Amino acid sequence: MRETPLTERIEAILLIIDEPIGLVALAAAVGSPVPAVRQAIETLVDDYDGRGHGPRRGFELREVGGGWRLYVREDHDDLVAEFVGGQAPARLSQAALETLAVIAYKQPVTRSQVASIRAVNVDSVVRTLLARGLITELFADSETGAINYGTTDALLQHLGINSLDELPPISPLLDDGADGFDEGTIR
Amino acid sequence: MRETPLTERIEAILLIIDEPIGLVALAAAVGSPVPAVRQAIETLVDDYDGRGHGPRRGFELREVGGGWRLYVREDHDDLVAEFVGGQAPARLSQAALETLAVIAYKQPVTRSQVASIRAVNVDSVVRTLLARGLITELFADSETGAINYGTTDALLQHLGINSLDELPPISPLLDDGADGFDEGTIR
Amino acid sequence: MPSRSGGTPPEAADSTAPWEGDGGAGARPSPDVGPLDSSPPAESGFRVSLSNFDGPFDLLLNLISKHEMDITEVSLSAVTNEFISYLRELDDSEELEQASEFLVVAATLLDMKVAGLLPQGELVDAEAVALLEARDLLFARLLQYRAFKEVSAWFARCLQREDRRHVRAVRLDEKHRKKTPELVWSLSAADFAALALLAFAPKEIPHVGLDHLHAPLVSIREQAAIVVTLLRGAESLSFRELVAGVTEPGIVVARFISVLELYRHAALSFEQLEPLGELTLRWAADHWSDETLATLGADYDR
Repeated sequence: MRETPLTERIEAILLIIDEPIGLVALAAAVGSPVPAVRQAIETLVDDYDGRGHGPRRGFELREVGGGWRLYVREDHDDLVAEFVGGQAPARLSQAALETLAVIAYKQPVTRSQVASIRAVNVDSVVRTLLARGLITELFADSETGAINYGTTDALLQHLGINSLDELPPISPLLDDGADGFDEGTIR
Repeated sequence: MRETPLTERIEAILLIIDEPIGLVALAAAVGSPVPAVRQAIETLVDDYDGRGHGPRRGFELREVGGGWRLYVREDHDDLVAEFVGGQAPARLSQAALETLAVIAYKQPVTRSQVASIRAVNVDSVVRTLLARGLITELFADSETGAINYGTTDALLQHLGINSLDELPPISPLLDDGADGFDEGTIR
Repeated sequence: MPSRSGGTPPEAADSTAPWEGDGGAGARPSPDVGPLDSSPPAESGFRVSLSNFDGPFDLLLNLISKHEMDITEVSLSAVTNEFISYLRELDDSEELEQASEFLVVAATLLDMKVAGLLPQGELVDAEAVALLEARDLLFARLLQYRAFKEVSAWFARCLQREDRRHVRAVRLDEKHRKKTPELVWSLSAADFAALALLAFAPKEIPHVGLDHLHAPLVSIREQAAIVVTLLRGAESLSFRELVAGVTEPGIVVARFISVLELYRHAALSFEQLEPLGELTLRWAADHWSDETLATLGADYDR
């Protein structure tokens, strides 16, 4: 059988996946070396954006949450939203957002550590974030048994970023002091 | 705002649909007359087949059962089959299992009813359960048109029971919300 | 006990601080440090006048965080005093929300003041150093709290932007679906029921649960809308009047919660002369928009 072009094989896989696919997994799926796949992905991105030979496409190829996936081009999101008529997604409360931020930067982190930074009880908010799949239980502390939480790949996708490194930097002061501070003191 | 090309708008819709879409529905979705949409579809078919300006695509646009939909190009079926088959043995996620449990005990039930019980968007999980043949579409609500879901015989087999009556009873007091009330207090 | 944390070497360093001077000469540092400052400094409205610094509190925190200023050179008791007098001047109905924003700040400052009042001076150096470290930690915590608050806006923006995006998530074609690996199933019917229990358990304080009363759910927001309408139309109302004619306990509860929520937004004031006595409510908001109403009780949403 004639070997089909790499870009075509990649497109076939992209059409059927329902979560982002990383370069290595993609390379394994299409049976080509990673550098070639990376190159082909770049070609496709350009192609869909109208920088190739054909016209710009109504969809685009984005790297989000550690992998590649086809998205409706942003210009058409309103059109598609109207078509699917989805209910407005439930917004996170300010408390949930702040708790999420603390967990994102401090992970792995226990609930009581988060609570001491936020100066309030965060139990119900943590449950909401868990139920939404934005955070996950990582492991239990070997001494105290307290569960440590971290963020999920789903969060990266929801933020439209590729790794935790893309979180905006926050003051370097945050990392010193606070860690060693024992939790009991804030009320 | 500049009007985007018709082909782009059509591609945006094609990317997200699950079922083939008829010309009339497609025309309504993109806000263009049917003949123009028919014309644009033909352009796209040619385009994807490599008869336009760009390269041939790994997917194709086919009319099946009175509607249009994107399919993996047949040349790549083996590749896709291998990819799909080579995935780790499927195990339902905790989220999928919980959603399945809600549907089992509440059926017939709509997606938005499930979502409100689970407090999260369940669209993709419902899709997984459908694809796995564990739930099925029962009927559309006569007023809202919302689809009601129920479980299948396949689920009964997995559970080793003969009918839904054999599901263990769960407490009727489940959703009185009492659980939540002592949590908001600040430590 | 002295009311000021005087006597330590750091305090003595006042006169050599970068912003040395008598503090009364206006916001000396603020025009020059604009680039340092990521948030609008005047937003808080709380200004500090110290011997070595005069300007908005936010700016002070910024300077400290950039190490432009040494925390040990700030007279903590003076900051605390300024803050307390600032709180006193606030019009309590209008700026209640702003004041509550500062609660964490106030608590931290008080902690610092306590640290500052601990016996010191003649003690050995190691302990003085430990004391300074404790102060640093307190400020660090304050800064940390603010940093997470600020960065949460970035999270909100990204989540909102990405919420609008549509990704391809389409069910696998029938012909490919057959090729997917068999489902691994290990749950017994009893496991499944246990899972159902978990799934039906409330995820957070969601709403006034009335399922067991076979009554419809009550929206805090709707009840708040009713409370707003009733209260704005009347000079003052007792809670009894506010729920007159309501027979469903759930609505009474939701209406009460909405009163608390409105109080939190400083939209109303209430008076209760004795425990369990008549509760008198008064509309107190000068600025009220329906947008506030739309977000009211969001904590109760799921």
